[in-house]
Amino acid sequence: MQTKDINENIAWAKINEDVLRSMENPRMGYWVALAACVAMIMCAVLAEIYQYQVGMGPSGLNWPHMWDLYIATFVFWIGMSHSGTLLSAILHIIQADWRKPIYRFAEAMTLFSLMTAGLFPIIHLGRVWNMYWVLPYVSDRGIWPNFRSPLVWDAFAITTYMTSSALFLFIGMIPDLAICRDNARGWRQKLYTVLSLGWQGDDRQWRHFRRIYLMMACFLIPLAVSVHSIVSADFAMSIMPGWHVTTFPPYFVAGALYSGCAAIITLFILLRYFFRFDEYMTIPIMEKTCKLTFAIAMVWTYLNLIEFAATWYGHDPVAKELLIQKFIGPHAPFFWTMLFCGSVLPFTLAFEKLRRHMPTMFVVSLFLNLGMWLERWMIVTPTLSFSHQPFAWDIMWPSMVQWAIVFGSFGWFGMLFLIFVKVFPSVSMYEVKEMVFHRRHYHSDELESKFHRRAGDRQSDADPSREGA
Amino acid sequence: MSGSDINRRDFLKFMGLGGVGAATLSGCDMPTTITLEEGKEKVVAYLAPEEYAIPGIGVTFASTCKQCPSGCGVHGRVREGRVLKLEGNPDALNGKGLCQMGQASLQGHYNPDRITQPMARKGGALEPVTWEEAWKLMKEKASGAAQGRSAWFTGTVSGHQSVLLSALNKAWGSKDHYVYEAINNAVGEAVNKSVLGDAAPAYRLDKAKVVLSFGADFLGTWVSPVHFSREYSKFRTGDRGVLIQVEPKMTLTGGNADLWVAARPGTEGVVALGVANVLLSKNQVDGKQLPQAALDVISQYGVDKVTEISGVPGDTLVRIAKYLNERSPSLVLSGESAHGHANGYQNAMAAMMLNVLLGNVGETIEASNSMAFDELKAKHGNSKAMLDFAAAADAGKYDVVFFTGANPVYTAPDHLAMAEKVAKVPFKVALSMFPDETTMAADLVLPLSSPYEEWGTSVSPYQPTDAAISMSQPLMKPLSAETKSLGDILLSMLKYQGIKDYEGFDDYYAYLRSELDGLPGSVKAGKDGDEFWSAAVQRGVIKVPTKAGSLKVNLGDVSPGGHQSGGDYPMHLIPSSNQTMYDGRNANLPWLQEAPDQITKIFWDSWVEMHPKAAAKLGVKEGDFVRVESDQGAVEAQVYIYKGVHVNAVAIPVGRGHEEYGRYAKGNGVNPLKILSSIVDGKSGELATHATRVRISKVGRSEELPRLGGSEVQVGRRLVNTVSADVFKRTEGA
Amino acid sequence: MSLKNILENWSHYRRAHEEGGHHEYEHMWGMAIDLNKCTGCNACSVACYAENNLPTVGKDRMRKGQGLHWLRMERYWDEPDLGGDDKEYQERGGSFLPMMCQHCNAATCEPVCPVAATYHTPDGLNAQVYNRCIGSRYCSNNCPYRLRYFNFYSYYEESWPEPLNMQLNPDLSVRDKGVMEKCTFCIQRIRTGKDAAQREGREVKDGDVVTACAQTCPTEAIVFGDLLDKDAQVTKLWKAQEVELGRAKQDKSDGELRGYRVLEGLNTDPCVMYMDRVREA
Amino acid sequence: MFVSNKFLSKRRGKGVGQGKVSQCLAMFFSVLASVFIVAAAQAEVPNAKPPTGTHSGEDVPQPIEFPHDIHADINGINCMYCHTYARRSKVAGIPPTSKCMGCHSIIATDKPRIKKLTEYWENNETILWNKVHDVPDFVHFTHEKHLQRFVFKNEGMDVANVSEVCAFCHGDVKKMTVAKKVKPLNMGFCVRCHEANDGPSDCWKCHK
Repeated sequence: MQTKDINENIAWAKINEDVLRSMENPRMGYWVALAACVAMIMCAVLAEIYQYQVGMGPSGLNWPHMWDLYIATFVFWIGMSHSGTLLSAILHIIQADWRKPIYRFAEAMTLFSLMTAGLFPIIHLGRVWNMYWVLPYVSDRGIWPNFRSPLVWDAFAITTYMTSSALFLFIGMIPDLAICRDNARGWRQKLYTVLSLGWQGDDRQWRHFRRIYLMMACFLIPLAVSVHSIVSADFAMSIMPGWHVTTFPPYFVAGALYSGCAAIITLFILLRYFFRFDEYMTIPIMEKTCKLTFAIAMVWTYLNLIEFAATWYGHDPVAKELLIQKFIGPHAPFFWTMLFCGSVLPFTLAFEKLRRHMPTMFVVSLFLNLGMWLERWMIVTPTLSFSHQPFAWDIMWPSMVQWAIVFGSFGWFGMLFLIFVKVFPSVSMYEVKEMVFHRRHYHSDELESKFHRRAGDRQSDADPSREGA
Repeated sequence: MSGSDINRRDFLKFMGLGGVGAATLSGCDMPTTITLEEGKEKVVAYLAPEEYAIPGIGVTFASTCKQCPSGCGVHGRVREGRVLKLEGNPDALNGKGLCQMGQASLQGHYNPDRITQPMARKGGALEPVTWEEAWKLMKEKASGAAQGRSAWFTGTVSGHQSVLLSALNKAWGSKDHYVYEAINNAVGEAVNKSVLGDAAPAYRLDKAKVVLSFGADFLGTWVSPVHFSREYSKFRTGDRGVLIQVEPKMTLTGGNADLWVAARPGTEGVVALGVANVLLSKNQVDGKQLPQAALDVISQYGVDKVTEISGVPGDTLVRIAKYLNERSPSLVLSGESAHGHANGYQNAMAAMMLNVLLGNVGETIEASNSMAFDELKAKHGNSKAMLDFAAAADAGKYDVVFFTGANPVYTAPDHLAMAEKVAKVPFKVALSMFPDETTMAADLVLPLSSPYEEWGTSVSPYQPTDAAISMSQPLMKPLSAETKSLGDILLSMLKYQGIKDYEGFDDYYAYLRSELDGLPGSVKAGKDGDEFWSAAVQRGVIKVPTKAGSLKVNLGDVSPGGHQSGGDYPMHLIPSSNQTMYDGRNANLPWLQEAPDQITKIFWDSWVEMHPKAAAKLGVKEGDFVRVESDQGAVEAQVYIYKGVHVNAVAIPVGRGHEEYGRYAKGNGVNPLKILSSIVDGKSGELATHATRVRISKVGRSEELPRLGGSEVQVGRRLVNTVSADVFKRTEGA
Repeated sequence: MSLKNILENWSHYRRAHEEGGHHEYEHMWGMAIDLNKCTGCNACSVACYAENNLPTVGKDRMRKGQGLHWLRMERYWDEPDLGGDDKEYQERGGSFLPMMCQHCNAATCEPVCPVAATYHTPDGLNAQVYNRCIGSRYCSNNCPYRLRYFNFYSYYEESWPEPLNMQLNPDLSVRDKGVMEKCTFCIQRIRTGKDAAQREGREVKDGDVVTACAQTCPTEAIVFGDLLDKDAQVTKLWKAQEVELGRAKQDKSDGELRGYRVLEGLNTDPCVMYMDRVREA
Repeated sequence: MFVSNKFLSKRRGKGVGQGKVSQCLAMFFSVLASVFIVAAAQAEVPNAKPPTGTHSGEDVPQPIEFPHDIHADINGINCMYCHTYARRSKVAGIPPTSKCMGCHSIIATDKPRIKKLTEYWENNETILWNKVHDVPDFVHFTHEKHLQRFVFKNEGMDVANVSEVCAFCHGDVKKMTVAKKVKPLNMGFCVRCHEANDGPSDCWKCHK
């Protein structure tokens, strides 16, 4: 059984070779996947063109369902963007070095899910062509956006978060880009030359690099938390039952981390399998990720229960009615599926056997994310269906146009990610080297021995390598 | 970057600067040229405008609404030569306020499906012709008709149109003028006439403290809804009156009742007798007002028997009697759903008996003030006219028939085979605004101008307190130059017939002016011709002196008539009329198609109302299609389930299911009138619209009901709270 | 061009905006609706269609919930009568509730609009500026009364085939797809009334401005006017019912008064007062 | 780095940074003020500051090439003599043909343009002018209010000079033959004038 996060005897040249190999020579499967993603995007593009020309009608939105899948999926993608930052920044600060082989693709995921999420508020606008009115800019009319509106906060929060995440990803990649530059020819060489910003790996550069990277990490953590809190303000600031909930900011952040971790598990397994990154994306790292996910899932479940209890024992009959409608109303199948996927299914992560079984984890992680997507839908839509005015109660199911655009968003994300893994190193070479170096020379033995001791493995005391040292 | 760079098509405004054409008539200009491309809008210079015609500022002109027979006065807001909005005319009899039909009549005026030129049948199809050709045809076919072989088939007519029509019939030697209204109060009028000696006495809702209504939907379609709504407002304020509605299907009035009682269709008379029985048996009132024959009949209808026949619980009867006894004066009305039976006359008579018993005659039922000018009075429509016409047409009595303001081919039941009978008339002329079913069956179609494009006078059929002639004036220039007013066409026909009296008039306008000039000085109040005319046009009404009438009481037989069992057809069919579609004439107005029915909130389609118990028995839920089958045919529509319809009845609204009548009406819903059985009221000969028995079966299809609104109840939220009348009287009572 | 304007007229953009915070209202347009008189006849709704260029959307779209009806006549059945088998029929008829924009003084729709297309006017109206609207629909989501309607399609050509379009009121725009709209208390009539008063050199008096719904109501159940005008009928009605603006919960001396505002507990402070339906016990 | 160090050291050392800033601000505002003064001085109408900004006008073809210069400049006819609705309605209005004929049944009847006009009049035909000044459909603009503010209720304003007020938005029509659009008439243009003259800033005053 593999117990070490990484093989400390791995040769540095092999690391370079393995990672660079993954960026080369896309196989047939890659092109098929890319084509599939583009096809998905085309579905969405066609749907959007239709919706743009005709109006919002074809989306099936109605009075009183002014929002539906677009906003739910927007929140979903925003949520997914959170784990990249979590893994990267928080674990960086607390010096959990097992993040190193997997943070790169997680950060890329952050950026791309933000790029996907950002599309939805735009798509859902009735008059897309005027979307820039949300931004404050000087015009001769002397009018400004409404700074009291959470949607405007969203615009700021998301753009800030996207810029910072992109910078963080890029800065962390500079030493790797230099490695790529040194090994590349043709257009790749030109690209990496520009992008690596003259990285030579000298002391001064490393010193600055460390400092800025740490600063960015410190900056990103509160930013990430605030972004999803602000997104939750879209709902929490409103007066509607089921939206006007005090626990929404932490609830949204927990949900965000949750779906992000689940997505990391999915992509982890895919990359490990297709790029044969078995030596870097090891089972122990997987296990750690799973444990983290489980912890977050429990927090999320707890916050859910709090919300139900607060509503049930609260004084708001309207909110209570809505909760009952969620439990037994027309949305109930989706609601219970969400609770099952979000709160019951994660218990599979508690079992070591299952955690170490990649196909199981792959399927589980997909269902966790399905649960999280349903959660967002169940936040947005039932509230609109059963609000204060009973005359405006209605049930509405999204039309094909909405589904196509949601579907296409996955294609868009997939396409960006596919391009990323072939253009940029999806495992951080220099940091894996650091990790190996650290494990080899500093505390890996201690950690290992502690681990084994804790696990009750008496053999560790008689570890020959320890004696040899 | 500029925010004002929004596409022109985003926001269309018709920045009309003036209208085309000389403003010679009051407010009559051609509409502003409307173009949508920026920079291509035209600004129009008037030739010589009236002083009041300021571009950008609306002017108000008075006219009369013709959307239903009541004929309310309206004010039309005119801007840049277009009439934009109608309001109630405060000077007119029905006063400020207008119902939704009146509001939407504007869409009739601007309807895209209006007939814009004469049409004649050539080789089976109607084809556009010129007016010259149309007149030529008239000369050939119509004028050649032998004495007495022509007839007019119209809706309610009044005023000088009626005068001209009579003159024309006289010239042609024909007495046959059928005045038909599908929604009428003819049975009630017959009873009023026989008992009180006055067909349309004044019902004083404002004076009554209890109103017991047997199916009279006076807020919706009965007689004069706007008038009664205003009275209702007074009835409900101060010492608030009680409204009790007895009917098999909840009408708008029923929806506002304090006590809504579902009686088995056709047993309204029995309920009335039962109430009288309770009143008399408990000696709450003495029966000396009633003849002995009536008392004998009443004594036979004890509470138990009435409950057995009508299904109205005994305690409800006692409760009704209690209200009637404790509060006076009261008023008992009967309407459509009580009248439309083989024993409809008896039902109405029983209701009238209650009025007599409670001493309402003279209190809340007053003699109407008879108008001085008999020839101008409205000719009330009824459905017997249609039955008579069908028989006469079938017998080949006519060579020429003129149709206007009525659509018998649509409203006649299938058993009458009206289309075939109309087809038997060699030459049918339709004077019509719209391509309705009757118009499309005609041989010659003459396009009429809308009520807001023409001069005219009319007199409301129901004039409770005052009498007045309502003025119509054009609110704008005709949309189509080819349309003519009915008055003009009648005048031309008279002139053609060589009637000397009419040769001096260029047009109907000239005729009207001279006629009004000729009114006696008492009416003109000392004003000379022009002054009087402009005052009349300005106010929209001419108040005329009245002769005070008087009422007698001569109660007839009040025995309620038999009740046939349904046999194979266990359910009663209620073809309910409501204010949206009325008798079907409003089906071409999109505003009213989209306006939800007041009770069920369903729009754009027909539906079948069923009681939950009946629905459960049949195994249908809301939105399922059911087949409603009578001995005359079947219709299919979706089910709406609620507790406002009798368990043994289904209600289908009248007015949809047109085969013609323009884009909005065509192919939209079903027409329940088509499957009515051939039953007539025994005494008055009126078509018994509510007497049909049907059976219901599932179709197996289901669809979401086109219905506005989600929850039918407030789910405990205080949106509409209800307080008791006692509280209301304590705090706000007079 | 606009950039040029900005540069040329930079000084104007440096100007501070008018002071925020409390300001005196010129008018406070409000309504009183007596549900004792209202018969639910729907004339107000059709009058609103006629006055405000509301499109008819057809059966399918209306059924989907994509219609626009600024003034909708709600109908509720009495609660104990439904569900329970205690009574066989709706013995007390229906409850009718005409709902138009309540013009809340603490409107929930206003703060959430990202582009400030909806705001409060000095007349106490809750305004919707159509050409500023970008169609985020947040306002409608945050309206507890659900009184804001969205143009899901471009209705112009379908709803007003010639010559129906000649009926369109030139005093307000015809809204195109992607724009939120709602009852304006007939702003065009308010404008006209105020202009006329100014032309005559006097203050606006009660009766100068009447909304389309109030004018057509056959039972005069709807009363419209200026709540700041002490002599206005609407003010008297509010006073008689002891309903006041700026109070979430009406503190009435007499518990039997009928006046209330819908969903008062949400503290939206609407300008429309309703008076309870009355039925014999 | 360099700049900020210097700045910091100065502020710390002598404490005059604030003085410099206030000097800068004072200068900035004096420039602003002079812009205002210059702008204000350009206005000839008392108590009113016209909006600036121009728009290169294109010729608009009209059924009759109406010479504004002859009427308004040479003959000195007041704008409101013909555009008579301006003071009591939203729209200024094109004069009715009857008004033209009031003079031109006698004056200059031999000119080709007048002959054309007479032809229209005699045929009872209305003249369809092409719109020159137009605001978008969602804008509520009323001439009446603007004339009240700048002409009739403006102290020191002589009604005879109304053309100066008209020129705010319509340009110097006196110098034109057929009217051209020379001002942008967009929202920025309107807002500038409203700000300068304390016009209403409520959106619903102008948007409908």
